[in-house]
Parts: sequence; C-alpha cells; structure tokens
Amino acid sequence: MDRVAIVGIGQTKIEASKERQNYPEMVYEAVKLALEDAGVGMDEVDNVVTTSNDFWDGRTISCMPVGGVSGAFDKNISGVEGDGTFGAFYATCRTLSGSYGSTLVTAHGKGSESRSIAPMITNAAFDPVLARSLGLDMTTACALQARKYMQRYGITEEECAQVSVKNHGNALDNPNAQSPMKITVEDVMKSEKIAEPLKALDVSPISDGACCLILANEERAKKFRTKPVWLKGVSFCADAFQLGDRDLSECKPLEQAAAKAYRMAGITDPRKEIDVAEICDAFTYQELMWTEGLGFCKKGEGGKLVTSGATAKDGDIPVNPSGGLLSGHVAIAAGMYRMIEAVRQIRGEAGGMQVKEGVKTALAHGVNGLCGQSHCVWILGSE
Amino acid sequence: MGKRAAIIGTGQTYCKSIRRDVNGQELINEAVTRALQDAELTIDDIDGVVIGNMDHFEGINYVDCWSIDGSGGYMKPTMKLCTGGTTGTTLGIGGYHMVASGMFDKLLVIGWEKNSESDTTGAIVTATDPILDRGVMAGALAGLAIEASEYAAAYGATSKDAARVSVRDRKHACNNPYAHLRKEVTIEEVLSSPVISDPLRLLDMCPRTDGACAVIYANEDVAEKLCPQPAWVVGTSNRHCYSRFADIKGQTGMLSLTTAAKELWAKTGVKEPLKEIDVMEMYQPYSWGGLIWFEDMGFCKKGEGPKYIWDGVTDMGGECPVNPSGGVISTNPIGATGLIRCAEIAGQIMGKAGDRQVPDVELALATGFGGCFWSDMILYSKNKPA
Amino acid sequence: MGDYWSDAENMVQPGKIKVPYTWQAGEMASHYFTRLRDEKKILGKHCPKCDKVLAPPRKNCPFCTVPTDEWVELSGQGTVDTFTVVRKGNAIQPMKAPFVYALIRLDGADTGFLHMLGEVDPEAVKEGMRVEAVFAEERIGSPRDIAYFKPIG
Amino acid sequence: MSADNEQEVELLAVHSRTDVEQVFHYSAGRYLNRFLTEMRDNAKIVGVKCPKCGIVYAPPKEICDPCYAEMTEPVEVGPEGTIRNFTILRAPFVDPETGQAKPVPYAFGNVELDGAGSLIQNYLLTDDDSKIKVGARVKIEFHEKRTGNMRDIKGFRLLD
Repeated sequence: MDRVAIVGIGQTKIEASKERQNYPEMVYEAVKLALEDAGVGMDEVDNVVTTSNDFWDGRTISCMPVGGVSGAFDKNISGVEGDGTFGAFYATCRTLSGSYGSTLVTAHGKGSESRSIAPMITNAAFDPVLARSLGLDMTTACALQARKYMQRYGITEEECAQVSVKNHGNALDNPNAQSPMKITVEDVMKSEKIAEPLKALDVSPISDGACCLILANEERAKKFRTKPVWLKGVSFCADAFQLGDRDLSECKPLEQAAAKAYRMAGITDPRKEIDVAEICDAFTYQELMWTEGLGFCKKGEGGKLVTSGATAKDGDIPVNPSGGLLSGHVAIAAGMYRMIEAVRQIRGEAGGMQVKEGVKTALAHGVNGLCGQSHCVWILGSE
Repeated sequence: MGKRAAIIGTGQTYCKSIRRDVNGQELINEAVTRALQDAELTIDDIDGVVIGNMDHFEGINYVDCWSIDGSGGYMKPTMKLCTGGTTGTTLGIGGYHMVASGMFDKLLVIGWEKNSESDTTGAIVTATDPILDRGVMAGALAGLAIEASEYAAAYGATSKDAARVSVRDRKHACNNPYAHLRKEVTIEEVLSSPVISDPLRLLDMCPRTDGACAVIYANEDVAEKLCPQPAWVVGTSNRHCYSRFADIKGQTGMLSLTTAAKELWAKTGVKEPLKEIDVMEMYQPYSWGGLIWFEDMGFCKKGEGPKYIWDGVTDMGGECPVNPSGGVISTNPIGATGLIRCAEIAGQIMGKAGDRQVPDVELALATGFGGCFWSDMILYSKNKPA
Repeated sequence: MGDYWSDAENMVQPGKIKVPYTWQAGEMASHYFTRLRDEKKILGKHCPKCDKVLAPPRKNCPFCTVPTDEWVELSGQGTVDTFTVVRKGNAIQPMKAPFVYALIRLDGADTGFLHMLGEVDPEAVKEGMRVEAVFAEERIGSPRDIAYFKPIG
Repeated sequence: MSADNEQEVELLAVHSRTDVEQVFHYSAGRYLNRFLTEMRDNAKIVGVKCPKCGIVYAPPKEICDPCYAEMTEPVEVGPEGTIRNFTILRAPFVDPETGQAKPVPYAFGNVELDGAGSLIQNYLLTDDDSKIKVGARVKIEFHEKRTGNMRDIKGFRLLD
C-alpha cells in the first residue's frame, strides 16, 4: 500500500464563542494556516473533504458554505458527517485510491450558536419512536455510563476528578485552549452536580473552532515544506445503537479499532511504543475508560493509571498534554484537533505541551455518537 | 496506486410516498438484505458500512450510529457521508475510494430517506444561508424554476419540450418494480398540471419518496471471485462549485456539470459520449434537467437538447437510453436517489435489469445533482479497467 | 484587526428551525405500542440466532440482523442496571430535577430498558434495586405510556 | 401519536414536539456585520471586490471562490439593478422559521445590482406580474424602520 503523510496543519484557537466569525470564516482561517504551514498555495491541493454536522450547524447540507473557503471551487470534493477523525479517514482513502496526490480536509464546530439547545441536539440522537420522548441527552446518557463503569470496577469520583485536574492544568501550556485552569480534586468534587455522578468540572465545555489537515502521498509529500508525519495505522468501529443493547461499562469497539490500528502500525505493546496520546475526554470518566480500551492499562485500572501519574505530561504514557476536550470541546472537530496535537508532538513543535524530545509515535482518537458508540483510532509516526 | 473497484451487488426497497409499514432502520434493512442476497454474501462478509441521508429530513442526529439496528454495522467500521442531494452519488464515489484504497475489501454502502417524515421543502430551505436567504428562499423547487426560466429565455426551449422528458421517464418507470410512480403520463397531462413555480408544473417535478438503496463495493482482490460480472468503476468526477446561492450567476448551463464532465471524459478517454456511453441514469429531479444537463455533459450541443429528446435518442431502444429506471421524476428518496443511479447502472452492466435492461451495456454513466447546483459523475464499465 | 470590515458592530441573529416531523412507528413497533397502550403489556421480541430477548423489541436483531421471531410478554418488573440522578434539569426532560433516569433489565429480557424512576427518594436508588412499571393514566402508544418504574415492596 | 388504519394492523406514528423550539444564534461574521449595519444605518448595499478578477461580491464574503483570493476592498453597489432570474412560487410549503405554511403565491428573483457581480435574492414588487422578466430593471426598496437583517429589504420594485 502507498503511504500517506500529514504535511500541513492549521487550527483556530478554541474559544467559548467566536461571535464575530461565521463558520466558513473560521474554516478559512484554519485552511489559510494549514497552507502556510505546508508552505504551498491552493494549487498544490488536489481535492477536498469537509467534515460537519447539520444539527450542530443549524443548517441542512452544512458542508455547503465551507467548500469555497476550502478551495474546492474547481476541485473534486466530498463531505463527511461525524467526528473529524472520520473525515481524515475518508481523506486518506481518497489519497490512497490513487485518484489524488494530496487531500485537504477540514472540520468545524460552532457550539456557541446552539448552546441553549445543545440537549435538544443530542436528544435527537435517540430513536424518535422508541426513546426520544424520555428527554435524555448526551450528558444524562453519559452519566448512566459513568455510574455503570465506576460501579463495575470500583472507580471513584476522585479518580475521575484527577483527569479534570490534569487536563485543565495541561491546558495552561496550550495557547489555543479555551479553559486552562489550576484546580484541585476538591474543586472538581465541589463543582455543581449536573447528572450524578457527573459534576460541572467532569464535563467538557461547548466550544467554537475549526481545523484543517493537508495530506499527501509519499511522492507528493516531498513538495511540501514540512517534515511529513506519517499515517501509520487507522481503524474505526461501532457498537450497537441502543444504550440498553450495550454493556456500557465496556468499550469493545475502541478495543477492536485500537487492535486493528496497532496491527497496521506494527505496534505490539502500546504502552511502551506510543509516546503520547490525544484522546476524546468529553467527560472525565471517558479518559479512564478509553485509556483502558486503548490497552494502556488493564480493564478497570484507568483510575489507578491517572493516580499513578503515568498519563501526566511527564509520565510514561502522557494523555492529553494539550488539555484535551475538557479544555475545549469543538463538537465534530474534536478528533481532528487531537490529530493536530499529535502532529505537533511528533514534529517537536508542541512548546510547553511537548512531552519529550524525539516523539516517534503518537495516537489520536475520535468518537461518534452517544457514550462512545463509535471510535476512530489513528497512529501517527515520524517515519 | 490504488486497487480497481467494482459494485458486486445491489438492493433497493419498494418505494412509496409513505412507507408506514416500517421505520427508518427497518427500511434500511430491507435494502441491505436485498443487496446481500444479490451478492450472495452475509453481513459477516462485510468489512465496513458507509451510510448517507440528510439529517433534517428525518430529524435524526448521528445517523451512522442510529442506523446500526438496520444496517448490520454492529462491531464494524461505520461512517456517514452527506452532501445534500448529491449524497447518493457521494456515497457511490466514497464507496469506490474506500475500496480502491485497500482499506476495505467488501464495503456496504447505503443511501436512504423517509421524505414523508418532514416537510421536504421546509427542510431544504434550511440549507440556505440563515442570514441572507432564509427569509425568501423556497427550497430546491424555486432554484430549479430559475434555471428553467433562464434556459428557456436563452434557447427558446418550451414547456412542451420539457414535458417530453417527463413522458419518457414516467413511461420507463412502468418497467421498474421499485419505482414510486408507475403510471404513464401524456404531454397534455404534463402541460395541464398545475403550475407550482413558474414555469414548472407539477408533472415536471420529482415526487417525494420513502426508500432506501444499498450497494456492495469490492476491490479487485475479491470482486471477480464473488461476482460473475462486476460493474467496474472507470472514473469519478465531481464539482460542488458554489458555496452560496448568491454566487450562481447568469448561467445557461450548469457550471459544475460542465466542468465535471470535461474532467471525467479527459480522465477516461471518452471522446464522443453519445456514441460511447450505452446507458445513463441521471439525477434529474425535474424535466428541464433532461434537456439542459444532457447538453452540459456534451451529449449534444447547447440548445439541441430538445431535438435529441424528441428524436427518441434517450428513449429505450434509442442510441443512449436515459433513465431506464424511470429516473428521479418517478422516484426520489433523496439520500438514496444518487445511489439508486449507481445501483441501476450496475444492474444494467450485470445484465440484471429485468424489463428495463438495455442490451449490450459496456460503458454506463451515473450522475448526481444537489446542493448549490452541484454535480457528481461516476462512469462504470463491464470491462475491468487497465 | 482594525479595518473597515472588522470594525462594524457585531450582528448575531437568532434563527429558528421549526420543521415538524411525523415518524412512522412501522408494523413492529405499532404492535408493541398498541399492546402497551391497550393492555398495559410490555413485549419483547426474540432473536432466533442469538437466542436473546430484545426489549424494546426490534424487527431485526441489532447484533446479527436476523429477523426476530416470537413476541415475548414481560412482567413489567426488573432490576436497575445503572441510573443517574439528574440535578440540573432542562426543558426537554419530562420530569423536574431532581429525578432519576435508569437502565432497567426487565425480567426475561436480555437488553436494558431506558426509562425514569418515580415514587422514590433519589438518594435511595441503588444498582440492583427491584422495580416495576407504573402505567400512565392516559396512554397514546408511546414510551411514556409507562409513566415511570417504581421500587417494588 | 396518530393512528392510521391502513391494513389490519393499526399503524402508529409519532409527532415531534411543538412546545420546544430549536433556536440558533447565527453569527453574521466579519463581512456581513458591515453589510448589515450599512444597510440598517445608511440604506446602502456594500460589496467587496476581488483583487484578482475584479468581480464585486454583494453581499460580501471573505474570498472569491474561483480565484481563491482574499477580498478587502469595499464597493457600494445599487440601488438599481437587473433581474437575472425569477420565479413565482405557487406551491405551499412549511416555513422552517415559523413551522407554519408560507403564504403563496409570491414572486421572487435574483437581482444583479449595478456594480455587483453576484446576486441578491428577494421579493419582486409590482402590480403587474407580466412585467417580471429576465433583464427587467428594478430598484431596491428598504423598510423605513431597519434593524440590521435581510428583512430590512422590502424587495425589488420593478421600474418602468
């Protein structure tokens, strides 16, 4: 198989509200930065993929206004609905199919525009006939999962709180983060109860932002200014839809996606071979669950892992040195932001977030649906 | 280089204005079951699922995740593509790239829509700019009316010319058990149907439909082992030129389709489309598109569309039959519509098109239309590409 | 910034999307809801391949896609699998916070049933608690024909 | 729920809630902020010119898509212009902003304002529908009271 590399990255700062920009303007900012980063003009881009969601954008055919700013006027273009990691997957396929030498892919979210109706938007993920009238949304559904997981493995609320302390603290070194904070476990425990066991500081904020990747095949990668970061492995997988059909204390699809991505990348011992991971911690307990699903520790030991300091910036398997979603959660773009952070780590350009010199292998992760129904795992590498 | 890829099985649901007997997931499952049967595979043989529809037609968020009850995507890679009206052909093109990339050997691709579940025009209006256009815009219908009025003014084409296209498609639909409207109409009936947006009349337009379509793509490693006659993809091309309606200006042809066609013909070495292409399934949601867009793709010169239509060139038995299935004027479950074009073309190449079979199909074209006057094209062949 | 375009007053405009929807339940769910409405019976459906009882019922098994076969009448009693006490409410929720959402394993079913708990002190809810369905007075054929589940005994 | 006795099975359907509204707060963005405030305060239409091809986009936006060039030069356009295309809409549909049927028929069209290269869509105002033609001249009409949104435009009045 041909090889594909990330040769350009661009992102806006993540903020609670970018009310002076509409969403195509945010995407344009990210695209412009990615082209600058790659050191090329739009003529070096062969085709375009955009990632968006009609519900969050409050717009049918939400990909429509971003095609032009992504440079697609006279190019082939397609649109993915879902997390940015899925958009990046399709962009990779379009490069690997031999049809295009380079693909530009964008993702955006403007949660500020729908902040007051966010529960309604995620309630629309429930089946309209069988469940929607019960009024559940992302937060209440995840609260059910949090309790199930914590109960099964004896994970404590304090252990979850440590994720919040770590990630908000990491964000202090991230100039693009929305909510850097120096907080304590006690602060988290005392924060407003939303849906037990979830408290305000267990929950990621609603954010605005856009990001962009430029991908190229091996031959074309030479034309770009940057040192290519190679896509070494990728896979995604989905669980059953209805919450009651799933064992909510498990993340089987993540385990399967990770296993396939590791196999593709030749990774046999993820804890040892992965230098840094950027994963979707929409809720604190999820970082613990996902670190287990990714094989960084045994099942049920996610709490111990964070307590041990292993996932801290200077730990042996740093997780979310950027501050993760807890420090800025741009719905739909979240996973692509993780990929960008992973690229920075491999390039050694992560500044205060840099986990060490010579990062060779980084993992990025994205999620679709309720309670981590569908996961996408990326392995990026320096060679 | 990537791998060559083909469609090896297709499945469609029966289409109606309201499928009250099933919910969306069950409708999807109907198409999936037929596609698997057609390919003689089970869901366990499938490596991944790609699905598409338009969120606001059913008001269901994260459809990739919700649809798993019907798609069979449990513990498989599942993702969603969506580009509005072009969603179906976006899926057809996406299925190709994903299989050609080598990431999947056998991929299930699903397009569906239950247009009965909302007000289709109302939902489409929300595709326009919330600040600039929503106050006065009136959905796809008005956009098409505008195109027709411009074309008529430029080339002197008449409503009667357009009516001939409706007559053709509705006649063809009688041969297709999956079509929604299976009753012939006459020129007089079209011309006396109510005006809904000048100059368009009711029978110039597509219906709104509940329906689903699934196709299975396979790459060259397995396609021939699984299917006696795969429908190979020769090339794909698309343009979604405009990002807002305000920028579509003074056309007497569709820029996206003209440029996409130019690219596709150049890439695949087609010099005379009318002669070389044996059959076409066009995403043509209204009669005038059968005139204007046929010209834009280079099947004839600008302004000559009506002549070709009247001469029967695009009828069954003509030089290049268009829409043997009855096309979009007969059946339009929007998210499935483009993929039905691909499935119908695959059926033509496989020789499985039943009463709507065109003889000796070697090279065949599926097109998509949607968004802000956007176009998608996929060229399929009986022969494995070099 | 500081230019002609950037200096203008910020214009944020409210816009509503009020497209009405009518979702067809289909034959399978219509049967389920009419029995719930008319007889206060909760039905599951059996998958012959996985040998699982799905509640709420499905036409096809979500795990293997095989069409389900037998209808299974459930007692309406079950066990709380997991729950959450909603402390900060919102407009789409049918009850006022604090109230309890729960996943309930109905006796005889192999899947979880999503609903609310009532007639219970939220502080007293525990995993493993036995509960039974309380039906709404006015039933129209919807998930909320069950008003909530309440503790047994 | 509503019942529909289509066959022997009583088929049910679920209706979406009408008591809760999906309200979005759409940002106009950098360019439309100026466009809308100029319209409100000065009854002017402001576009922006592409530095490469010279086309003036009114309403303005960040880039000229065909040139992929960023635009900054403001240009006032109108108030007169030419109808480029139009229709008279007669089929009723649900206005997604109100959930109610939109009153029909109404004439609307895309107008190229003098000096602009893109189009503005709005109602066409005339006592005589037969005057509405591609190429007909119109003048933009604003409401007296303007609040800074597209509804400040009453429509395009057909000129004789």
